Parts: sequence; structure tokens; C-alpha cells
Amino acid sequence: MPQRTMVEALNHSLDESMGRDDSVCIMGEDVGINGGVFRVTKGLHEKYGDRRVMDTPLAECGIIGTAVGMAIHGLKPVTEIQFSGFSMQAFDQIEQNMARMRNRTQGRFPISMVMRAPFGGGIRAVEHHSESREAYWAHTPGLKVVIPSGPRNARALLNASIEDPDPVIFYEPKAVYRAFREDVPDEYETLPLGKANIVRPGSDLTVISYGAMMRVCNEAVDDLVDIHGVDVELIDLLSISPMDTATLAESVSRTGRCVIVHEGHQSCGIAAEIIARLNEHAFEYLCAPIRRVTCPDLPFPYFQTEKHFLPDADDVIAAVQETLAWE
Amino acid sequence: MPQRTMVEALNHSLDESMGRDDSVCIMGEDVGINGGVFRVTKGLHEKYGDRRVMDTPLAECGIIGTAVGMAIHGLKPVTEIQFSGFSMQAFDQIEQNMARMRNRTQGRFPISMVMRAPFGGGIRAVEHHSESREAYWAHTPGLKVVIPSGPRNARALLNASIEDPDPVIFYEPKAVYRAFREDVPDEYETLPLGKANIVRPGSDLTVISYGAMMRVCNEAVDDLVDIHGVDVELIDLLSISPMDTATLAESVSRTGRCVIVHEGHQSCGIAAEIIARLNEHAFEYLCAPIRRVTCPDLPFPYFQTEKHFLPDADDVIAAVQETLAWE
Amino acid sequence: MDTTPIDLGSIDVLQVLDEHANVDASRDPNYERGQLVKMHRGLVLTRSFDQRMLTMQRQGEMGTFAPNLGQEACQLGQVIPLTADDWYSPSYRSFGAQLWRGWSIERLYKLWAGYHEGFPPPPDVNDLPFSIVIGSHVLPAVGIAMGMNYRSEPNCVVVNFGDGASSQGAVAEALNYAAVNTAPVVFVCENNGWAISTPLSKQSATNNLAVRGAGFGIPSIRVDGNDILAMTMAVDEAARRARAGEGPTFIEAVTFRMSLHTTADDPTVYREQELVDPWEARCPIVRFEHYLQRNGHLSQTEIARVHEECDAEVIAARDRFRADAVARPREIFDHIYGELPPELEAQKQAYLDRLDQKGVE
Amino acid sequence: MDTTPIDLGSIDVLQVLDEHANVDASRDPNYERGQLVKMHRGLVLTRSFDQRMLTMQRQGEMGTFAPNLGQEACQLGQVIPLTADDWYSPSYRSFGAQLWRGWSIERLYKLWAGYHEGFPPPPDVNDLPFSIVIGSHVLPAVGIAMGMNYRSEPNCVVVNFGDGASSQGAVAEALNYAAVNTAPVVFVCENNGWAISTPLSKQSATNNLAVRGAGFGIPSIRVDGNDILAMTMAVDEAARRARAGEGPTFIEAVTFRMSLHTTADDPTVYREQELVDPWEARCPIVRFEHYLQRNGHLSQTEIARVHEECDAEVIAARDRFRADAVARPREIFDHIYGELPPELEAQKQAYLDRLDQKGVE
Ligand SMILES: Cc1ncc(C[n+]2csc(CCOP(=O)(O)OP(=O)(O)O)c2C)c(N)n1
Ligand SMILES: Cc1ncc(C[n+]2csc(CCOP(=O)(O)OP(=O)(O)O)c2C)c(N)n1
Ligand SMILES: [Mg+2]
Ligand SMILES: [Mg+2]
Repeated sequence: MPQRTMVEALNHSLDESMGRDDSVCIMGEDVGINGGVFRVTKGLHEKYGDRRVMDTPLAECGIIGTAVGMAIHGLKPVTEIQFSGFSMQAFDQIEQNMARMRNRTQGRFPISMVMRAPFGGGIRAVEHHSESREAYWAHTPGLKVVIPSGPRNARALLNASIEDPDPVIFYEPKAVYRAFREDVPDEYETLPLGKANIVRPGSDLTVISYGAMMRVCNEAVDDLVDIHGVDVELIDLLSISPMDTATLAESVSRTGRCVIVHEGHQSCGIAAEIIARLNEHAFEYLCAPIRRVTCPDLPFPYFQTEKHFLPDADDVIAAVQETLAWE
Repeated sequence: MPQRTMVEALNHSLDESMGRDDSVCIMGEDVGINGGVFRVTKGLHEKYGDRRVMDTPLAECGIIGTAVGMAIHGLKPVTEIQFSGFSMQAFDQIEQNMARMRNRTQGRFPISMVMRAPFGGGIRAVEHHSESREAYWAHTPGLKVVIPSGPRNARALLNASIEDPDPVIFYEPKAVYRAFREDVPDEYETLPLGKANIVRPGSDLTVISYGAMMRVCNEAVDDLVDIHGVDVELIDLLSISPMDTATLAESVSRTGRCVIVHEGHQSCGIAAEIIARLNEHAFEYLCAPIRRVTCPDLPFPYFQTEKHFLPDADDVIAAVQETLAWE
Repeated sequence: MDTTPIDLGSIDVLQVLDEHANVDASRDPNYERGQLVKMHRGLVLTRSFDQRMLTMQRQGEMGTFAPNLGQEACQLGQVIPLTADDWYSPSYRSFGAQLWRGWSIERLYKLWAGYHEGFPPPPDVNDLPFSIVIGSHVLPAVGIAMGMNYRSEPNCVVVNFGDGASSQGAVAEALNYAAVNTAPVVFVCENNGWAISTPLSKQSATNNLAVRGAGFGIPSIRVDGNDILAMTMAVDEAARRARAGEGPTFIEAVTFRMSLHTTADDPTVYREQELVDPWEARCPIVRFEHYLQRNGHLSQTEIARVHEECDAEVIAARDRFRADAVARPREIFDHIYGELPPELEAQKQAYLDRLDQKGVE
Repeated sequence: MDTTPIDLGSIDVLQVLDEHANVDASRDPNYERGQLVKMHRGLVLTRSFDQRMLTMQRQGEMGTFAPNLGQEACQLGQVIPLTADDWYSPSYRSFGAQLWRGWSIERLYKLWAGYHEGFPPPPDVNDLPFSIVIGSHVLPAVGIAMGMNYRSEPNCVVVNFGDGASSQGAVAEALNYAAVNTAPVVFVCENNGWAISTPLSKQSATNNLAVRGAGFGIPSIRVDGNDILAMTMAVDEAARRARAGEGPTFIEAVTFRMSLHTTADDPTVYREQELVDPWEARCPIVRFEHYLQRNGHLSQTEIARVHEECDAEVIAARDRFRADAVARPREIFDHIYGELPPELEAQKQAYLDRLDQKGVE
């Protein structure tokens, strides 16, 4: 199987999706001849031309708003927002039309479209380039929110998102874009939206994470298992909304302890929602407070300090140990 | 003491704040001679003129963006967004400048401004007029989020918000605007931001709510106390961010049980954050899962069905009884 | 500095029928009688509908809505030239256009009375739902037009918005996207002078809004919005250009909001009656009726009959609406996603259980 | 349809010094030698700074940044006419203007190397922080100008943004707010032909951007952005108008992005060298140096000395930067609110404890 980076895997997904379905098209800033600033759309303009790979003016609200119209007209736009921080410019169109059009029209106009955006920290970028605001979208009825963690699931989830009849926010952890390669088969592959992945089964404690933080968690879990002898269960959420509550609740009902790790801000973040659900579905099994390992409620800092701001493996290990020690 | 509706109390706050400080000014659509569509700014244009009460073009991003500039220049703009649903149009300026300017400039440009907006359901309005999306703002570092529940606290909190050195999202529960009158003293009065109010002390269970849902909760609590003999403690949050975690945790540590009531959507909503904090600060005292009584994860429906969509006293009573019955 | 700023000028207003129903013969499109009579009926029906709705609102049967009085010609003119394959994107004040496009009166009553089955466009009508969020429908309308280009379909989109909407950034982006993509879209900016209490002079520093389109490179014209012939001609020509691949047109339809902004509004607070009076004489219906009479298309008696028939049609529809309209609280989870995810399935069950407990149908 | 669309025309470009440094004597502002020499030094320092930063970036000392090569005259011209009481709102490519306004070289190096102490404008400089989010600074700049009106202060604001930024809805709203409020603001739209890989032809359907301002009723002109005399004069006049209560001006500064979009960009992927070549001859510095020499203001030797001095100044600043710059992770909670609320105090404590455990200063 070919080894691909996440960027290459995403590019492969776009290519195969466009090949399968003429209604799939790409819209965004610099996605054409330039292939996107991260090169995710590289070569697609050359292959599919101006009609299907559209460079847009520099206006994100315009990208999403016109894509909604194209989706109403039966196309499947895969839009790129250059950095997720700039999706704020499109918030109105996302919330008022993209997320709601199906409901507003009682099913007449489903919006089958994808908003791709690189998100998260770790690449030494200036301000507004490192946000993790997936909680905004998870709080917005009508959207789905998908976040892959590696090349193979990125490709399979993007395929599934493009096929999905509903609007999908597809956040790509840019710190993973070129971080490693993985086997990604040539044959078309999808993963169901709404399903979490138990990366490592375990019995002592459940760690739940997603996106680039999965790398941090993997590192922490390796240490916890190998050095500290803790049998951690590690879950990769993959889909933030819908969320695979059943898998999470089943896991924590077994382990009784849980640590949640993400880059997004703490207050009203994804971890809060997971805690609320575990409180509802696994309350009687909880042996310790569920801990949140997240970025603080601060704007993402200037990049000289970002490595301290972002959770690292030591933070996860400490949280796991404290949770285990709790009585 | 004069009896005032919430609208009158807010109007009084604006008037007295403008009287005290020439840098306080009002900006928004139809806030001038028309006095705002809910008449909150009634008479202020006549009294303070075009300079201090500014009708803006129909562009919310423009209202917030220019208000940020005015705040940088030392003014204290109190902006009105006609309905909170239209604040999505200003999301970029709120998130990127209003919330962050102090931090972006290392304290050089604090943004002392208020964004007022009527929010919530219950007035038989068309779509986009009944949203409760305070969780967006509570997830946005740099903002404060304040939600009064009656005329007197509305007036005192708005005064405090205008005085505050930081940007405040001030959500006004429009279902309460003219619902009842309350004694509101003529003398200037403030309430501290970040302090919850224990409306009724009790020992069996804590109900936490805010905004228009406080009326629903009051009704439910009256029944619970009088008819069902349950000694409920009722807390009015008032400040969503910062949140008075200490008061909430202290209460639930005493009662061991908790129900949270709000209009906002459930997933990643305010109740989720409260649960997460109680999990962190009162875990060992919890005798039952904390229940959420919220609107579902759906866009606010067309108004013929809104009364079923919104939580009512029966829903609160049922949740309280289920929580009490849990073992 | 001696460079001359670009001259904003003020472009002439296209007019066929003047206030006194005098015809500029050189421009008269000379539509056939059948067409003219249909147009007239459309105007009258719009007004009957609107007035009945106001009564119903005052009686508590309707939610807040935005009356259309005086803007009927703008409304009709912008959709008369459209085919069923063309698309239309209405504002919340676009009743006239919606009725012409095939929205039934009952549907519109249901919509404004808050029944969700009234919101979606009728099954065979290529319309967007109206937009309450000012200007938010304009980008999707342009997107549909871009979709027509994508599929090489020779159709077009007409999108309606107000003078107030022209201030929204999203509308500016829509103009630009349409222009750079040569999208087959006709922007009809219905300048009725007011955005609630805000007059055009506070909305824009220009004395006309057609320059706005021009600033994005879009051929832009001003049209007398109270002249149904001028409106129809202008939109017809713009639609033709659009379908022929010549791109967007910006039409500023100059009219006046004769009535309340909405039923929640009291214009006496902010505008003098003197501003309204001159427009009484510019009534688009009276003017057109003079034209029809003068040209022998309709007699006074025939005209009166049209008014009666329209009133009767509206009342019949109101009665059907009264008989028909039922709130359907059990349906609110039906259209949020293609398939309901488990968490929403659980929320739905809890919600339905609550309805059961409360004995709600 | 026989109504003429509004003519977009293409307005002349204001120029004093042409490509060959020929002067249009009727326009020459005849600045004093002292002023001219200062302007020259500003241009050269900007270029030295920019080139050094590129070297430092390539050596891993800097984050991604956007080189300024070829746009130095635009940069300087837009701030030379400003007083310390006027405000300036830079883009991320506005080094030249920032240096002139009093940002030290070290501060800018710190900024682009990701040290938070580099971000805020220097204490006594009335500048906004530069904006990374395209166009998002334009509304606040207009707001400051509205604040000047509020306080009847006779100052103005200059705000700098690119051709790409002209597509943002928020920029359109800013133009409109400035126009309706007669705000003392000068919009300098630095049209360098490109927004990353997107040429103007994909950004706008117009062949110039000055019409954009005109569409909002703002006096608008095009200026040769590579001619420092024309730029300075145009901004000077616009600032004078603004301060005199005559409202905003829109200046399209026509220039060219000679270098990379940013250091993360590779323009060879999307543009032909042939498009760049003609602009080599239009270098704003060389052109101005010819003028200075021809008018006897500076000799070739003096000019060479300026270049050396600027290079030395930049290197000295770089050395100070290297000695000075320290990451301060303990400060990240310091400026989020006027007073830290309890939940953030707790988060701060946890964060500081973590730093302690990890032995981070
Ligand atoms: C984004 C947004 N802001 C504010 C409102 C409230 N509002 C409803 S109608 C209106 C005025 C609209 O004026 P205009 O666009 O001229 O249309 P008209 O009502 O005159 O038809 C306003 C401010 C809204 N619906 N949407
Ligand atoms: C809102 C937003 N969208 C996208 C970007 C990514 N981006 C950074 S610079 C740039 C091009 C800007 O072009 P222009 O405005 O012409 O300025 P220039 O770079 O030419 O100086 C883009 C798309 C951004 N920073 N902000
Ligand atoms: Mg209007
Ligand atoms: Mg540019």
C-alpha cells in the first residue's frame, strides 16, 4: 500500500471523489493552480480545470454562501477555508444557511457540502492561524463536525464527508499534515461518520482525544503502559458531531476513570460536552472526576510560547496519574 | 421605588450611564429617533442627540467593528444588535477584535464596550429571532457574558457592564422585556459581574438557570416547594462568563443533586460547562447525575411549536423529581 | 490635488409609464392584452392579499409581517420575465413575486402564521425560502447562478433585497462573486427609501444605489419601481443577458414603502407624513389601470371585477387556511439531518414523551 | 434596453515621477531637501530591513512573513503626511510605514519571530496592531476616525490594505460607514496585483479598484504606488480633507508584489517571470534616487552611504534582537482581562505549576 502523508491522503480523496462524481467541485482561495497553501488541492486544477476547481475572491463568507447555493443546485462543493480562524468571516452563512437550509425548507434543499479547514497549533504561525474552535460548530444544529488524526482516516473520512447528504465541517489538524506517513490504500475507502475508534483497549482508565492531540496521547499512553504499567484505553473521537456517545459511555463504564484531551479552549469546549454525556450515561461507574487537559481560555498565544500552551504528553500523563490516584 | 419593566429599567441604565460619562455612546440600527425596535433606547436620541446616539447602516459587522475602533479611541460604545441571531453577521469582529484586542496589544488597547442584544424565544417571532447562542460567546476568551433575569438586576448589571473595562456581551431575555414590573430604585446601582444569585436557599437539590428560564424555574420551584415539599435551592447565574463556580460548587456540595435549565441548545451548551465544573469541584458530593433541561439540538422552530420546544415548569419539575428519585 | 474623483453622477431612471400614466411610446414594450391583464391581476391580488393579511394580523391570526403596499409593481416586474427553470430568491416582503411564482395564498398565510409547512417553497417552484436575515440570501442566489454556469444551463436567478440590505458586507461579496464569475444573476435592489426607521441618507452616502453595482463592475441601472412596464422590461433584458452568458445586472428599483415596516412598527415615530404623500399619486396599480383603460385593454367595470375577484380569492384562501392550519410539534426533528444521529434520536424520544405526557397531539 | 450602464471608465493614475524619473513639473511638490533626504532614507531602510528579515527567516530565526520588496514607496508615502496625533492602521506587509511611524526594527523582528512583546504598537505611537485577518482592521480604523468626530479632534486615520482585502465584506461595510459618517479616514488600497496566487483579474471584474470607493460615494483616485512623490501628495491632500471635515478618501496605490507572497510561498508555481520583469524597471527607490541626483539633492556617493548606513542600522538592530529576545511563557495570562476572573486564575496557576515542573522559566 502506498505510504502517504495526510496532505497526500486528502489530495487523493479529493481526486478520487472528483473522479467518481462530476458534481463534486472545489472552491477556495488559492486552491487552483497554486494547489492550496498546504498543497492539499495540488494538481487538481490541472486535471479538472477551472470549472471544477475554482479560485475564489478573498472572501470566506462568499465562499460558503455561494457554495450553499451550488449545493442547492445539486452540486457537492468541497470548500477550503485557508485557516480555520478565517471561518469566523463566514459564520453567518455557516450558521444561517449551510447548517439550516435543510431544516428551513423542510427537507427540500439538503446541503451536501464540506467545509475543509486546517486547524490547531504547532506550526509556529502568527496569530489567528492556530485556532481550535470546533466547539462553535458542535454547538450549531445541522452541522456535522469531523476531525481526522492520521492520513488513512483523514482520507476515508473526507470521502465519507463528501458523500454525506449533510453539511460537514472537516477540520484538518495541520500539525499532522506532513508529520508522518501511513499506508493509505489506492482503493476507495470510507469510514462512517459518528463512529469513534478505540485505538487501544484498556481497563484502568479511558483517554479520549482527537486530531493532532492523538499524537500527544499516543506518546503519553505508550509511556503509561510501558513505564507506569497503566492499562489505558485510548479513544480517537474522529467525529465530534454526531458524537459516538455509546462507545465513550461503554468504555468509561468499564474503566470508571477518564481524561479528555483537546486543543480547544476549556470553557464550553468539547470536553465539557463529553463530561456532560458521561455524567448522564456512566455516572454510576465513575470513580473519579473526569479531567480535562485542554488549552486554557486564552487566545492562542504568539508562537514562541505555543509549545507551553498546547497540552503535551507529560500533561496527559500527569492528569492520568492524578485521576488514578483520586479516591 | 418606581416600578419598571425590564425595558424601562434598561432605558434608565443607559440614560444614567450617559449622564455620568460623556464617553458612553449608543450605536445600532434604529436606536435613534425610533428608540430601538423594543424601545430600549427610547428618548435618548432626543436627549443626547446624533453625536451620542448613532443610527448605523444595516450592517452588524460594521457596528461592532467601528465600535471597537471607538473603544480604542477611549469611548465606551454600547451597541445594540437588533436580535441576537444577527450577531452572527458580526462574529468575525467580535472574535477577532472585540474579544482579543486587549490581549493582542498586551494591554495597550482594552476594549470597554457592550454588545446588547435581545435573545431567546417566546415572542412568536419568525426564524432567526429567537436564538440563544450565549455558548458561542462563553467559549470565546476575552469576552464577558451577562444575562439578567428581571428589571432590577438588568439595570444594575447593565450599569456594571458599561463601567467594566472589558467587552461584555449583554443578552436581554426579550420574553421578560415587558413581562412584569419590579421596584428599580432611581439611585445609581450596580451588581458585580461574575456573581451568581441564590434566589432561594434550599437543601434537597440545586436548580441553576438564567434569563427568561428563571421565570419557568421560579414557577417550578414554587410548585416543588409548596406542593411536593422539596426544598430546592434556586440559583440565578446572571453572569455566564466569568461564571461563579464557587457558589455553584458550594451549593451542589450541600445538596448533592442538580438540575440545570436553559434555552440554548444542549450540545456544548452552558449546562455542559456547569456539569464539567461541578464534576471537577463537587464530584464527591454528587448523589445523582446532573440533569440538563434545555432546548434540543435543533434550530429554533417556527413559532406555532415554540411553546413545546422551550422548557416549561413541568419539564423542570419532572427533571427534579427524576434526579431526586435516582439512586 | 487635481486628479478628478470618479464621477458618481446620478443615472437616469428608466420609466415607460409616468406618474400620470403617460407613455413613453418609444419604450412601450406593447405587451399583448392577455399578458397585460395577467400582470394587472397579479398586482391586484398582491394588494388584496397584503391587506387581508394586515387585518388578520390585527385580529391575532398572524405573526409579525412586512406589508408590501406600494411596491407591487417592483414585485411583479422582477418575476414576470422568469421561466419555471429560472430561480427566484425572495426577501420577506416579496409576496407579490411569490404569488406570481406559484406560492399559494394559504402557504404564505401559514408561513406568516408560524406553521413550518408554510416555509419551504412549493415543490415545483424553483425559489429559495425568503430570508429574514437581511442580505443573507444573496450569496446563495449567486451560488445557484454559478451552478447554472457549472452545468451550462441557459437559465438565470433573480434575487430581491432592499436598500438597507445594500449595506451588508455579504451583499457586497455577492456582487463581487457574481461579477468575477459572470454569473447569470439579476440583482433587484428594491430601494423603498427606508430600512425600518433609517432613511437612505443614513444608509448610504450616495444618492442612488446603482453605483454600488457599478463599483463591482456590474452593469447597473435605475428603474422606476412603480412602473410595472419599466420593471418588467428591465428585468427581461437583464435576464436575457444573464442567460446569454453576459453575466449579472444590478437593478435599483426606485419605490417607496407606503405602509408600516412591519406590523410591529410605528412609522409616525420617525417619519413625517409629508414624505409619504407625494408617493400616493405614484401608486403603481392606479397608474397601470389608467394605461390599460386608455389603451382599451380593460374597462372600469372589468377592473372593478378584478378587484372583487381577487378579494374573493384571498378570502377563500383565508378560509382554507383557517380550516387547514394545524401546528405539528411532532415534526420538528424531521428535517435536521438526512438521518437522525443517536443523540438527536434520544432528544426526540424525550421530547415526544413530554408531548405525550402533556397530551399534545 | 437603451439605458446606459454607469461607465466604469478607468481613471488616470496620478504620477509625478515617471519610470524614467522624468518629473511632471506642474505637479512636483518641490519638497525641501531635508524632507526628501529623510524620505529616501526611509525607503532604503525599509528595503534593508526587509532583505535582512528574509535572510533571518531562511536561517530559521523568523517565522513566516510577507516581504515588502517593490512596495516601499506606497508604504512611506501613506504615512509621511501623518502627524503623531493621526492614527495609522497597518497591514502585515506595512514594515516601511511602521518603521517611519516609530516602530523600532527590533520590535518588528520580535513580532515576526513570535515574541508577544513585539505585537503591540510602541507606547507613544498611535497605530493599531497589524492585522493578519485580511480586512479585519479596516472597520476599527474607521471607528477611530468616528471617535475623532465624536471628540471634534482635527486628526485623521490612514488604513492600509491590499487588493485581495477589497473583496472582504467587512471592508465594504467600512467604506460605507466612513462615507455616511464623513469619517476622517484615508483608505490606502495597495493594489500589488496579487493576493497570494490570485491575480486582480480573479479578484475583481473591474480593471481598477478606485471604482470600489466611488461606489460608496467616496472620492477615489488611483496613484502610482511606485512614485513616492505622488503617493505622499495624494495622502497629504486626502489627510487634509479628512482633518477639515470633508470625509474619507479612497486611494488605490498601483504597485506590484515583486517578491514572494510570504516566505511560505513559491510564486513560480503560479506566475510567469514575464509578468514581474517590467516592474523591475519601475523600482521606486531607483527612480527616486535618479530624481534626487538630478536635482542635486544627493550625490551617488551620498546615496551609497545611505545604503551602507541603513544596512548597518539593521544589522545592529538584529544583534540587539538576538541578545534581547526571550520567550516569556509566564506572561500569557497577563492581558486577557483587566482583572483575572477566578476560573482563569485557576487555569493560570495550573499552567504555571506545569511550567515549574517542566523547569521552564
Ligand atoms: C442581518 C439583519 N439585521 C437586522 C435585521 C432587522 N431588520 C429587519 S428588516 C430591517 C430593515 C430592512 O430594510 P431594507 O433592506 O431596506 O428592506 P425593506 O424592509 O425596506 O424591504 C431590519 C434592520 C434583520 N432582519 N437582519
Ligand atoms: C480573512 C483571511 N482570509 C485569508 C487569509 C490568508 N491570506 C493571507 S494574505 C492573503 C492574500 C492577501 O492579499 P492582499 O489583500 O492583496 O494583500 P497582499 O498580500 O498582496 O499585500 C491571504 C488570502 C487571511 N490572512 N485572512
Ligand atoms: Mg428598504
Ligand atoms: Mg495584493
